[in-house]
Amino acid sequence: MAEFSWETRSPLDRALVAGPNGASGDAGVSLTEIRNFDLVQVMARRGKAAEMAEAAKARFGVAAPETPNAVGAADATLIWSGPDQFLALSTGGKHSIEALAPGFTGSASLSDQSHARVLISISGAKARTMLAKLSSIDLHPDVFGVGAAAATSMDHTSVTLWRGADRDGQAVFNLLVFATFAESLWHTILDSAAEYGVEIGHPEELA
Amino acid sequence: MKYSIFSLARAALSGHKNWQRTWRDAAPKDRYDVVIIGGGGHGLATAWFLASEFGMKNVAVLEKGWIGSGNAGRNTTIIRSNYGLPGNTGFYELSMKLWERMEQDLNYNAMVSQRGVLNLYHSDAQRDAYARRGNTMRINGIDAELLDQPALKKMLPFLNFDHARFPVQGGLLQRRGGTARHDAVAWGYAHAASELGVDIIQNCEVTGFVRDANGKVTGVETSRGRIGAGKVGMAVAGSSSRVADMAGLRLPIESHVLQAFVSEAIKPLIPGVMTFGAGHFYVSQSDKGGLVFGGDIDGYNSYAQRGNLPVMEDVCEGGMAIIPMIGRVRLLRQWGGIMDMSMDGSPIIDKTPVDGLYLNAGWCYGGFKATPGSGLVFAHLIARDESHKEAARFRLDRFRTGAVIDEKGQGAQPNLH
Amino acid sequence: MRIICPFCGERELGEFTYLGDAKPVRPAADAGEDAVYDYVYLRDNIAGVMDENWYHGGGCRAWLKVTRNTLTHEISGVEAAAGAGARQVAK
Amino acid sequence: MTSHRLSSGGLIDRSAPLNFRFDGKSYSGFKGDTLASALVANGVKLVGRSFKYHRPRGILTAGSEEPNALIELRSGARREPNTKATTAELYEGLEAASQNRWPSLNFDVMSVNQLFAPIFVAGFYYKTFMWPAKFWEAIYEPAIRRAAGLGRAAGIADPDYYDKAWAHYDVLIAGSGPTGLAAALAAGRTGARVILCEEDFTPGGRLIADGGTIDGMPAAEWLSRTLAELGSLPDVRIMTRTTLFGVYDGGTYGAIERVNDHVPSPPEHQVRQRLWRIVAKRCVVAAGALERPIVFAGNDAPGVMMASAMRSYIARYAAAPAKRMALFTNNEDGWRTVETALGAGLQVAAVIDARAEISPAHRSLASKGGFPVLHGSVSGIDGGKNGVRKISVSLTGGARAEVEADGLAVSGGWNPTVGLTSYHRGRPKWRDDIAAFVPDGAPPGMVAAGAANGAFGLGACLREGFAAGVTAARDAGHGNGSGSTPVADDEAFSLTPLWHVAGKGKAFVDQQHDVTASDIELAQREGFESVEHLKRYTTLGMATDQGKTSNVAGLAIMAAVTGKSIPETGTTIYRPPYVPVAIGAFAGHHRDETFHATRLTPSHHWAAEQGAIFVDTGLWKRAQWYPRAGEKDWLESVTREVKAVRGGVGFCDVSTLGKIDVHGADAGAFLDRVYINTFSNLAVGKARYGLMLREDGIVYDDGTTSRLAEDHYFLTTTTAKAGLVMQHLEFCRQVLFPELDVQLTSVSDQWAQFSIAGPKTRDLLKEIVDPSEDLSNEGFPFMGAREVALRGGVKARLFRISFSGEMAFEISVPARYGEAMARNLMIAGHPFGVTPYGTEALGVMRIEKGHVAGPELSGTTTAADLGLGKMMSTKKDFIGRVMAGREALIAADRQVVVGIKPTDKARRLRSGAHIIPKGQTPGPDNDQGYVTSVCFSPTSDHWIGLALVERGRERIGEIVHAHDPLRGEDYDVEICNPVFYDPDGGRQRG
Repeated sequence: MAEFSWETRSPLDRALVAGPNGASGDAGVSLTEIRNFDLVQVMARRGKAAEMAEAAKARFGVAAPETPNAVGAADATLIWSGPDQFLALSTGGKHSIEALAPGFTGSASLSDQSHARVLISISGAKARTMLAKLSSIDLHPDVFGVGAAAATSMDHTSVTLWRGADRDGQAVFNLLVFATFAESLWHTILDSAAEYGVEIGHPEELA
Repeated sequence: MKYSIFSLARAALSGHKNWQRTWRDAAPKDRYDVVIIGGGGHGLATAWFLASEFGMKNVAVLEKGWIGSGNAGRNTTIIRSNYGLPGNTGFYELSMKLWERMEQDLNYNAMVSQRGVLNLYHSDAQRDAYARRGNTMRINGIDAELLDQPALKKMLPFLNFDHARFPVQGGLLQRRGGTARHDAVAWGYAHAASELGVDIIQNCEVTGFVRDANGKVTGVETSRGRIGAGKVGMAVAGSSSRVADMAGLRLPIESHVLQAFVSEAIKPLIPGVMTFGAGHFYVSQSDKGGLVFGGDIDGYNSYAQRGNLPVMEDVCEGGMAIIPMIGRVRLLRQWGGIMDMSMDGSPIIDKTPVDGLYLNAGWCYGGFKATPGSGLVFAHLIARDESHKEAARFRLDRFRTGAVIDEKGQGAQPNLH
Repeated sequence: MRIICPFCGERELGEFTYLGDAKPVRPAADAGEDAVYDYVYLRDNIAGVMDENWYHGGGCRAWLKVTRNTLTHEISGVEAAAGAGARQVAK
Repeated sequence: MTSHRLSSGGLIDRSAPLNFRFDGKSYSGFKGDTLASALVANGVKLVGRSFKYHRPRGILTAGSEEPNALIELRSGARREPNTKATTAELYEGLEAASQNRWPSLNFDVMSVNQLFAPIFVAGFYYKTFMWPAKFWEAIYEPAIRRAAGLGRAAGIADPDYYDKAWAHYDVLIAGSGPTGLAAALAAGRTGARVILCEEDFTPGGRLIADGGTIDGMPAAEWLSRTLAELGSLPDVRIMTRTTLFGVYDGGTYGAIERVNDHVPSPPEHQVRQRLWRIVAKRCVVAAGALERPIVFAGNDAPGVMMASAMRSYIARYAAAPAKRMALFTNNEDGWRTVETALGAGLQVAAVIDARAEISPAHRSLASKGGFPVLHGSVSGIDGGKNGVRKISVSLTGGARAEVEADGLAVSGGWNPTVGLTSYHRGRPKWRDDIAAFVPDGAPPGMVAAGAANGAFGLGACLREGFAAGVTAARDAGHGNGSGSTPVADDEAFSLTPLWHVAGKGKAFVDQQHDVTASDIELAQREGFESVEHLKRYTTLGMATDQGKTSNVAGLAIMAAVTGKSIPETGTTIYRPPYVPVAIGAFAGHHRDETFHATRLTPSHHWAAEQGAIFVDTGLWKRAQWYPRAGEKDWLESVTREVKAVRGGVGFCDVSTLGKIDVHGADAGAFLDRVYINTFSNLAVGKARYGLMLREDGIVYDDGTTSRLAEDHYFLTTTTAKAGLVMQHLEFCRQVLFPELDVQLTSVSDQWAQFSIAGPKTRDLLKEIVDPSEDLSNEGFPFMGAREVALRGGVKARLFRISFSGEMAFEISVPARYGEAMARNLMIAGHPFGVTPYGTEALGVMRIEKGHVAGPELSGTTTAADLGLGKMMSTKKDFIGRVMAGREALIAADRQVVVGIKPTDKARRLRSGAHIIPKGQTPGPDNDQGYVTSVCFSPTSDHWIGLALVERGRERIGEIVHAHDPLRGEDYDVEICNPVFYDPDGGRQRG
């Protein structure tokens, strides 16, 4: 019997090289990848938006976002992804598609996206300036506050972007990128950030 | 007045005081045998062919603004006959042959320049599609060559061979293709048609059709009064739907905006016409030195005659990707024209359901290269009441029967043609 | 051009894809060839205010009905397609 | 100190000298200089040659409207042709060369063209060069092309990088002169988000050179205070070296920032230029006005300069364009140059004023300065390439006079910059009081203020700017700010319009394109009276300066010849960009390998390790084949891969297929409407091949769809159409059939999918799938589809479908297991000789099996053409059903898919060859089809192909001719059944 391993590999496995990148000096942009998460697309069935909302509330203890926002629950983040639909981001299998399915029977369709996306965290004093090269939406703090989310595009590639809790007084932007585009977009981000100096962190587990 | 180096030299002696108008400034008569609506290249060419080939000289061309103010004066000046489908292939070659003698026919130098048109390919599938098209051309007696990468490196060493996202594998070349001075085409036909007695009437907008009891069109209402006509031909690409609407017709056409761009004039850099299909970019260099380039249509219905920024960026991205030496060349001007986008990407030259009204429309962005051919076949249709054999497939009812001519295979979605 | 997506807010043109006139309605199954020909091929090609189908593919993937002036590009209204969200739609 | 540098004054940094070279000669200037000001300071007058006549030209202006002082900046790959010396900032080591001359600027052979000037009038080329026809491409055109153009592009790939960015503001202001600064103050103080773009490297606009008093303080002090205040406002941003070049729909503006053009080359990690797309609720155009020339004979001589430019050189750059200047003006404002020159200690030879009256103040200035005021016009210039020496003047009343001077300042009045406000086809309107066009019909949200709006006085500029700023901020949703309008006096402005002084010799309207007043008269004579005809016939205003100094004069002259008024004559359409912008900037980082994004399959890096050759398929990189040592070409590798599959087992990453989860109670009903065949009756656990049409009845896409649960289907699309099919299905779901309960989710990236094919597939799978799973023909029959567990616990989806015609499965695992899956397949398959195969082998096997793919699904073929007509259900409606029945789509003579094989088995086939009946001469009338796909079939041991051939299915067995003139090949092929391999399908079912 052959022995084989089912080691998972992130799409950024080769591309992400921890350490400084671009201009020297204080890094204006900090980048890293967040790994190991469950991500489930939850879409209301026709005429069942209210039922889906109830099911979400029952499951996560918070109302699912009805507008472009990311809502933090005790052990998951619910990110708006379109009309009457959201992404449930969690870790440890607690809200995997299998775990969620029973609660949403009849009210929503679930589709596993855990492997379909890569999650990139972007912060630093120049994060917003750098993102202005990639994103056509207005990320001014008055407009895109903590918890704001957007289904949008960067470099002609669909992404989900939301602003997490600030860290060290700096905004933190979370970016879900389609897995097969991830390496390409990663390099584009690095190119855009190079002039500000980049600190690439070792991949982190989703907390 | 005959144009030549001798007449020019003679004129110089008198300080060029003796030149006549290039075309007569005609006032509308009460009635013409044929009225052509639209003083663009196609309308003027139609009038000239009516007069020169079919002996119909009691003809007027009505132009709402100044002649050549539509797409004739707003295109990237490319001429070619590298089409792959029956209907198009023969027609565009007819047109190409007319280009090749136009200047002598018209006694007007429209700077027809056969410097070659090259379509690049980047994959085996594209090569196969070009092979099919090139063979169609050869079978129709049209020149075509399939070049491989070494041949291209020799011909266009400045292409991005080393760092290309989509490496260039080769190209389909039509050496007889090239460019012409777009405005001069309109002026040349106007000049020659006027010499044969055609009235060219500017600032004369058609506002309605005059119909008799049987519904037959017998004239047009215009901003300069009613003008009677034995037959009326429409050559108003960009406005076809609006004019047809006055006759109660709905057409399989949408109006879209296509942008074009020209750079500052520089010394000769790019020899012929080159198209980069993988990047929505094509370019040539004008005699004056500007790089003339363009890409896809903006993608939405529009009569606004202005382009958007994303498409402009897209075109320049394509340009930089394939010719990285143009990075520091500056874009000087951008403009947008209204395209008559038909439902299969091919033109319509046919009688309409309205007696006495003839239609020449749906040129998408192929109208300029078609100018002389369109003039001849439309004149043929109007004069003889039957299609020229090279335009027999440009029927209006082909969408109803399914006999469409869809070079790009995109179906009834005009913004994808 | 910028379109206010009823779900996402104002977004730039690059996030959207155009389909065309939103007025023609897909004929019923028994409507016959002429009706379908008209639906598929003939266009009013309005020079002026027109309802159009746009797809927010670079965003929330909703199909939108955008009311836009083809002479000026002015957008005077945007609404979501009937089936964009989960609301019940009568047949 | 250089010969024409003033000993004091100016905004140059005398502590920072800079060395530069022009035409190989060394000079020096200072930080703060432009190349033009440094050349002026060095007494250089001749800087270029004109387009057509190669006439010597000097510096006319001090800004981006410059028509003459165009140079090639930098060298090698960074050479920038047609660069305006007037805007090029000086840096240490700058190299510039004059252009359009040979062998040298001083002695230009092509200036012989001036001898032919009587012939080279506007449009002369339309009248000649027609005989003999062949001479055009061979002789005339190459000569014309060589002579035309101005500078030389580098001809080498641009070594610098560019990027693009977005900015979002409440108020965008173009121009940082008094108007723009007042607007910024007003808007900024309300808390609005304000961005101000300034083309120059120093903010201030005309304040810098012209000074004045604002709020009781010198303009320079007001300027620095204002900049300090604006700098303290957190949401106000001032961008210098940034030109607003265009306005696009929906309040989107284009601006170009010259980030590093003022240094020899960009520092590491930095771009040369950045393209900004600024989204702004309101825009205030405070771009000022441009002084306009007066057309007179010899007006293009080096040393003739716009009066305001001369002021700029003297006051801002401390450089004297002339030591003894004369002024030719028709207005009050021109006199400021005299004041500035006198103030700098320069001499004034005379003022030629076309007006009947001048003010007492100026009269006393003249007597104080000791120079005469001549009422009349300049009618000629005596001077050559080294500049003005003597000026001929026609005095009012007919007498003549001469003035000796080494420079002539000219002021014909001011033209507001109406470009930005006119880009949406707004037509500027004429104002008689200033004899100029002012903006009208500006795009929504945009307003012009100050000189750009025809208000030329300093006080008026401040008032209009401040008011525009207040209004813009309010319209953008902000309340009132603090502070009041800055106050300044309005200078007197009187003007007597004067466009053209009749005289002997060439009088230039468009100096760059060598368009003269007589060219305009000629154009009119020949009927080119419309301004657009005039422009196109003479090329007036089409040069790199975009006619900024020539357009209005040109149409004024046309108006005079036609007897119409200037507004009746009208303007041409204004077209962006406002200044020429590098193509590289529009491209940003989208060049070379990063031109488009790249998609990688889950097993990409593993395949790369194996030495796979990759092919671009859309954005994807796919493994095309896996060469092994010793294999001489791709064909050998591909043949090996095919044989390995057919004889044993192989696998291929097919993750690029589009994959869509279709959920909902009505999922089956939905699929019935989008596919020609029926899916609502598909059993759970089964897969079915489906074909979609467009509404016009033509085949759109195909793929297999499996039913994983009662309300859950898993749909696959072709790689090429994945995104488009998703869009199409969403359209069907949201727009066409909104009553159905269906949800769609792309899971293309969620699943790594592999095709495992060959007679030993089951053996291999048994090694990898949990032993509890029944993979037998009964337990997992052909077209079965279900979830299975793999050894080690990973869950997978297994589909018994075959593209190759072999016993085959497709297996999907969550994508992060994709690479492990490839490795495990190699381990598990090792005993069976497992072989990874690429897209080429995949293609070979599908052709052998007669499966259609991209080349056959060309967007023009019907289901029946592809031999799939029977799949069309007659029991339901579906997209494309009705139009598919049109007469031309069901005609008997349509080209349909058949197989072909060469009669000479050694013959190689090629796609794109045409099918001609045997024995006939190829021509349009017997061109009966073409070869769509070919391959060398290892199974048949010869080349085979698929073709679309007229009535092909009736002609099986017929020998026809494959005609391929493009590649010089002609040979016979036999039409055959397209299924070359295992026609009964026993292998895939076994």
